[in-house]
Amino acid sequence: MSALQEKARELLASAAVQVVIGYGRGSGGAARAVFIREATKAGDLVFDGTCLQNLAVYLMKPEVRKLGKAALVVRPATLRTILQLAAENQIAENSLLALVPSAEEIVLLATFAAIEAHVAALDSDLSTAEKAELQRFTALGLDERRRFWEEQFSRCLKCYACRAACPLCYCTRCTVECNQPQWIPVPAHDLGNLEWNVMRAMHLAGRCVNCGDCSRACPVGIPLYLLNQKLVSDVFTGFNSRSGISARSDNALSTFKPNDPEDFIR
Amino acid sequence: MARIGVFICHCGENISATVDVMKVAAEAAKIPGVAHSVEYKYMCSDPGQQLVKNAIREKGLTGVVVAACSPRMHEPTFRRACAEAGLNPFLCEMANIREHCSWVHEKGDATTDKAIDIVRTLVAKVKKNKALQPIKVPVTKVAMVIGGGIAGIQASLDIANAGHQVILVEKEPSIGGHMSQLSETFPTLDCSQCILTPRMVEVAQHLNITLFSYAELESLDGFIGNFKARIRKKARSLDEKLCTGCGLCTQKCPSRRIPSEFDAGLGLRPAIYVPFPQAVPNKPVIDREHCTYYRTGKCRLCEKVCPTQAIRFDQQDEIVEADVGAVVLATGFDIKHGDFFPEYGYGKYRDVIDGLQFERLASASGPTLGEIRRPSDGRVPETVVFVACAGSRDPAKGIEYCSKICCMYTAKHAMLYKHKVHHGKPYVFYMDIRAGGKMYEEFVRRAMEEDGVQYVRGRVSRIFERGGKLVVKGVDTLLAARPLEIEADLVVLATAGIAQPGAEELAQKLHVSYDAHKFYAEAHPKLRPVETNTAGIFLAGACQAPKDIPESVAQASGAAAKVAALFSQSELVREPLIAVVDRQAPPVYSSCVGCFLCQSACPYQAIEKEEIRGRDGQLLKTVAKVNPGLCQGCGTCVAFCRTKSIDIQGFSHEQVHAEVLALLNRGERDA
Amino acid sequence: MPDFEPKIVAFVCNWCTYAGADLTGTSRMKYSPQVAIIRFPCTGRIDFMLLLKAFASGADGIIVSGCHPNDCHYSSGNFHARRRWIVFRGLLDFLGIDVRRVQFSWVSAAEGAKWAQLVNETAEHIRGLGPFTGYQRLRGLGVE
Amino acid sequence: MESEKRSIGREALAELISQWRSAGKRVLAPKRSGDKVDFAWVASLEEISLDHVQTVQSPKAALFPRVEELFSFRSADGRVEVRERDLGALPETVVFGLRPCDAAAFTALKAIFNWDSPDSLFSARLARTTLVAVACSSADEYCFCTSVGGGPGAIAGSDILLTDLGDGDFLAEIVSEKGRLMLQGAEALFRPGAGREKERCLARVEKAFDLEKVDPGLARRFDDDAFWAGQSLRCLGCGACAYVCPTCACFDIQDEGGITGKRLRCWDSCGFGLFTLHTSGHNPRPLQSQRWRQRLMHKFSYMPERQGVLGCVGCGRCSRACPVDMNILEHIRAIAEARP
Amino acid sequence: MNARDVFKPFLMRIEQVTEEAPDVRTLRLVFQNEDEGRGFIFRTGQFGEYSVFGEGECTFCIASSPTRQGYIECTFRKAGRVTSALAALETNEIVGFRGPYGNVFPIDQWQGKNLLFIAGGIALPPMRSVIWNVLDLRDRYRDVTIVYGARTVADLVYKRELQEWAGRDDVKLVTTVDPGGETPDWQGEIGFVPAVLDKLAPASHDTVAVVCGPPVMIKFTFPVLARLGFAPGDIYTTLENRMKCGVGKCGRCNTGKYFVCKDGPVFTFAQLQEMPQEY
Repeated sequence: MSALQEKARELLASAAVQVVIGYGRGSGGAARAVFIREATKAGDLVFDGTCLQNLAVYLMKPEVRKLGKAALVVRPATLRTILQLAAENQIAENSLLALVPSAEEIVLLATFAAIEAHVAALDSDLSTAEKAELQRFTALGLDERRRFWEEQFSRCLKCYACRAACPLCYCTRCTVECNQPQWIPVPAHDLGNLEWNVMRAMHLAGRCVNCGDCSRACPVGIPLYLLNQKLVSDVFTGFNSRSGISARSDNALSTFKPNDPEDFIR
Repeated sequence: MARIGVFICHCGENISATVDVMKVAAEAAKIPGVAHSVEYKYMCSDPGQQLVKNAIREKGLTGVVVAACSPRMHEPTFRRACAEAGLNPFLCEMANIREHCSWVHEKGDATTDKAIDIVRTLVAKVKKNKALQPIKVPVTKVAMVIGGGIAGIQASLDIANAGHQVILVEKEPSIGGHMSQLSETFPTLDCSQCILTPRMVEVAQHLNITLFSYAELESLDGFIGNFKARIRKKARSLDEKLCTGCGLCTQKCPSRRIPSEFDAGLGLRPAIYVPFPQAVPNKPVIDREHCTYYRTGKCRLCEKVCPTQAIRFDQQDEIVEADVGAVVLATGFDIKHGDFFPEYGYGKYRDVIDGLQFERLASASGPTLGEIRRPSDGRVPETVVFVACAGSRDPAKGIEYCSKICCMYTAKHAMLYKHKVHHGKPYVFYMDIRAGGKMYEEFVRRAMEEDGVQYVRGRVSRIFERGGKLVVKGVDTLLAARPLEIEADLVVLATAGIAQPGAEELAQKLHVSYDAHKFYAEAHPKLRPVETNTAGIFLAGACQAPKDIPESVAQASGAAAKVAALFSQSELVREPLIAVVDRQAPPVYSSCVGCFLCQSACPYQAIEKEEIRGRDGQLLKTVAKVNPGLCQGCGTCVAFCRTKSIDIQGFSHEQVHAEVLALLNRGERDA
Repeated sequence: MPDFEPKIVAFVCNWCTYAGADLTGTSRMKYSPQVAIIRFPCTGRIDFMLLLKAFASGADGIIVSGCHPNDCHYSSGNFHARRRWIVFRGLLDFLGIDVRRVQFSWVSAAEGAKWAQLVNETAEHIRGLGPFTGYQRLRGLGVE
Repeated sequence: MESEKRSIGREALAELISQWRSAGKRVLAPKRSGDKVDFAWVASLEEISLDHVQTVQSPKAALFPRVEELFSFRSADGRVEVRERDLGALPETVVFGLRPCDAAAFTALKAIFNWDSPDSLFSARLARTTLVAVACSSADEYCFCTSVGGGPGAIAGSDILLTDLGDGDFLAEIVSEKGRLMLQGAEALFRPGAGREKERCLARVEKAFDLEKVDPGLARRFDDDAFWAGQSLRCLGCGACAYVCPTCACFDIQDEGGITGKRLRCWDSCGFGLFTLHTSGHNPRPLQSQRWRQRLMHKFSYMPERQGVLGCVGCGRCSRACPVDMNILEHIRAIAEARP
Repeated sequence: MNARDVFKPFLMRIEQVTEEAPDVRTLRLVFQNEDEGRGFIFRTGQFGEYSVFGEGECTFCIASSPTRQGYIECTFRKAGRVTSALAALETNEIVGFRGPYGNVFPIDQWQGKNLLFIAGGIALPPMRSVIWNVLDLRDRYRDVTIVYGARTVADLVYKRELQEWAGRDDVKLVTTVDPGGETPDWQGEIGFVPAVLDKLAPASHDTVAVVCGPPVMIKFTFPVLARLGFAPGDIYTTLENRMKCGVGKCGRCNTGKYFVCKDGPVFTFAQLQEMPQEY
């Protein structure tokens, strides 16, 4: 039994939590989310390079919340999601345990402060490769960028898998569902798709923790991560602000500095 | 069923000279939902307004668009006319075809077309307007003034004299504040206490003022007109009702070598003490930190000598709750102390003192009874160097601002010194002299010219001791940057005025904003200088920024006037152009998801958390709620809300969205 | 494109730019009639979606204008707006949408002349860019 | 159904496609882009992927586009004018390279759209669309066509079925009259196909469950809330499964435009929480587990009963597209195997 | 290709607008093209898709009786995008209408029986159609009892008709409002519909009950009727599932094996008992 399985078994057996949300083996060698509710099933848990989903998305699902206190197997982005959700008043202190799997020992984070401390030791910046890709993309001409996104968005089905997979898209009424006025066209035509994707990116600005689940969820492979990383980068360089590093921080866009840059304003 | 009336004004020829008003009226009539469209020479005239009123009554209009001048000009006029005809005034909009069209464009089709566009836009808007009712908030006509310095005293007296109850909260054992410590005041050199103490007594005796001295604000909830304050009355260790203020206890107290706060550390006081003889209330407190009994469990001498048995060693802090309708913040300022100026030896050399200490030296009631003597050896200093801008206007030290009062009090100090030590040599190091104010420049000039104070323009770089003298090294920038060394007996630093140490904490309790230096922020730097961004909380005095006495008093009276105006009605009536959060029937209750991004964005702390509970009391969700008493209607929250759950009346999502679409659909009209 | 007259929408705050534009009028300064104003209480109120709606509805250019920093009637609405525009502008540019189509500015109630100049220059600029077909052509695409 | 068999070489096939294009037909076919293969409008055989297992999306958009105009209208000056679509102007379309399961799915779509009242737009598109399927030479663990009555070389639903014989030739089975008409004038490109055997070239797809047991299993399980909650706990409620599904046909009707505008039909999904939501806030299916159950019931129980056709063809797309690995085969198998 | 496209609406002119209650309106619609109108037949219980061009379609029952020819009526509450747009229309403006759709109240089978109509709030419209239909053929039926409740007095719709029914001696009308919803001069009952029904205790013998109301009212009314001895097959209701197409294709109203738009909207309680509780 792996350390993770052992820890999960212990938490369930001691009733410290009612459910362990982790990864299990799924179809085709992939990992999938599992909800372990009995200590005897702890052996179903796995953790390896295939375990990518940001399981914090389930913290917002009413059916999962009903199961009781949860221990969540986390990746770094998951921890940042938890803090961001806490900062947005969505999860309460002491409502969950975070299980950080590692080779030697399972680290158990029980408080937001502990998660904050853990996250502080991580590099929350975009990776070098991510920065390079952004750089490469930004260097393209305006028309090239426009054509690229028009082609990408023309394939968008508006299946909302990006939204469903995103733990920060927890709104019970999405802007796209507001029809008085109809902010965003419901049909998945080109204009509607552009507006939908711009809206979603803007609504994640200063909030997205770059977990990448939206891109992974997109059935037609639109590189949504580029949009999010662009905004992560802009919010950091512009406002020195990062999402998901504190359970109490204000959102970059609901705060300001009197000396924010304004070279584009006449 | 929209039945919109459009009323197009010629404004004499101001509009009709460049806009074909007949065509505008004809085109407006074709807009779906427009039931009535007319033009008239002067719509704002009585007959013009009558046209509007008659049409409302006769045609049963559900909305009115007056295409005329700017709404900033006549919106109230036409809204009133609508109301008189029985139409909710908020169902009237103005299409600005004068300032924004006829006056700024040449005569021609393009101008007329634009006028039609504007009318169509406003028709689209008004179709989405909702009948709104003014917001009424009850007002508790009791003011709380926090801080009993001159600003707080003035505000309290003005409000109390206007006939309203005032609760004055002072954290020190006596009111009076910094002004009570001052010797003389510029520019008249009248005695500070002589003008202040009568006011203090008036406060104590005023029937409308309840004074809580030695007390601090614990918390403040609620909103304009309806605050709930909790005030902590710190334990004086004394029954105030029994105490007569005879002073026996303070005379007999054996712990007598405690630095006096009132004397800025230059004098001493006992453990049971009244800060100064004219204190209000004239009741002592026991400083439990220094009291022998509290430290050792023995003594109780004061208890023994007290003729009225007023001493209460076991007294606890007491929390007093009060309903108040308005708050005036008058918590004053502090000055920079300690190791902020290591290069000046402040805190290291006893004869490098700050301005407040000099005030005590110069004060007839001070530790030297008004004689200027060095703290170190009590000698009368022959040479005194006054250093202005000690810390102020020094971005490197983090204080970019000017402390404003130092130029004047430094001139005063130098004069006072010269008046008391006729042979003394006062020097003043300064950067610029800021003497804007009635009789201020004259005052400074007197110091220079009549009293022979030596003004040296330049910064002091270092102060160090050499052979019993304080060597002040500086540069005289007016004399070709000549380095300068003055051997002084006393150095007085005009240290920067800063916010009170607890300013930030108090601001957070009150939910008022403050600047980078923790000075409280006014609602508008020009037009609302005595209001905070939190409705019902006003500012007076140096808690907003360093100020001198007349300014503090003026602002206090201003704040008092604001309070009195607020208290002039039993209900606060406001335009309903405020934000509202979606509420709907169960099971949804509200589309708000409670992320509270709006809360941090709101400049007015108008967004509260509301817990929605089921019949069994179970918490269903926590959602945002706009306090109509606080919201000013900027709509910043609206643009933040991802679920579009918050909307602003008068500029709602539906209204502005309809405007954008209507403005741009000219192409369809032409097609 | 000599005959092209752009359609420009100006989203302005009530307290500064709307009043500034009023002053342009009372001063009888002339400017291009291609610009029409929509009034908001504050730039902080302006939803970025409205800008998209304007482009989708055929606007060739947009002006967004409010009070200068520190002059906001509501003290900080324009600061919030400014952050929003920084991010939004970056995103539009990233998507290949020509941000030269959106002119942000601060025009105070005293700057009637600045308003006229801003409008004229923006109109001229947008005239030079031509109709915003890059965006307008999206309408109708993807409907079979 | 007895089909006519011919064989065609790769170059001839390329020629055939270019002839269709020259004749003004649109060709919708699988095209590779990055690591995904999906249907796209193509100009030549070169662009077409033939070696993939399955496309991301189904070709249903040929008949049931993501967004289509039902009619346009103009309302001004108190008058409304409805302009119907010119059905005659709809383009002739060849769907090429769809799989036999996809072809079978069109049968299900027909049953839905023409249930009692014919859907004229759908029918007009159908009349102008020819299905040239390509049999499966490979399959993956998500495929289960054989469990739902299909097969990697099944001809049902196709107008023409091509099978890559592995030797450069394709076996062409002309299944329908439409298929035969389609090839009129192109006979020269073909050789006789009699005697050519396709079985050995087809993928093997083992039967994974007994279809007979699914409906009773669903009925038995219907009220077992815990069962459905367990199955759907990780489901996030997006529409990916429905949108890639070849038989999912739920749609929404939306108006766009002001004075002139269009009434549009667009895809929708029963998996969305708002699909059934009343304006009052009441939601008949408030839980994801109910919506998941609805999806399975609709395909495996309601459609067979009401429209006489199974709503699932075993293409496996929903399982592949699901961001959280909701594997329909696994779930249906669990239902079929559940003991009474 | 000759058949009329199922999605193509008839153009209808608004002939009359009646304000029924706060935000509740009745529109009387006539066919713009009189030929289309002549060929138009509907029966009580059926519904249609009403549209405002540019805003979309929404579903309401036909609230008028087939016995009143030459027009149809619908009653709706202003709530969503389309109903708000409908509510903004005036007399003589044009709306779209598709229908009639769905099944009908089997009023022929009810001949010779007592009829008990129970309605709540804005669900009176479907009932109004059948009530007028029955009253226009009054001699075919025995006792007619109507129990109608709303949240408040203001929320009662068809106030003029309620008065008319109250004045007829061949109709027994009981109106009620929720506790707290009454006005000082309110003459009717105070209480929720199921409770009022329980108190009224109408005889179930040879009686057909028709219940229309919000889901929660239906849920609590059925047990009362069962207690009073009504057989599930003698209790009728109409379901108000969300619909888009109205013709069994869009999937929205699918509840169990039923498509409310095709198999309903009229169902008996017996049918509902076999259906999943997804309505």
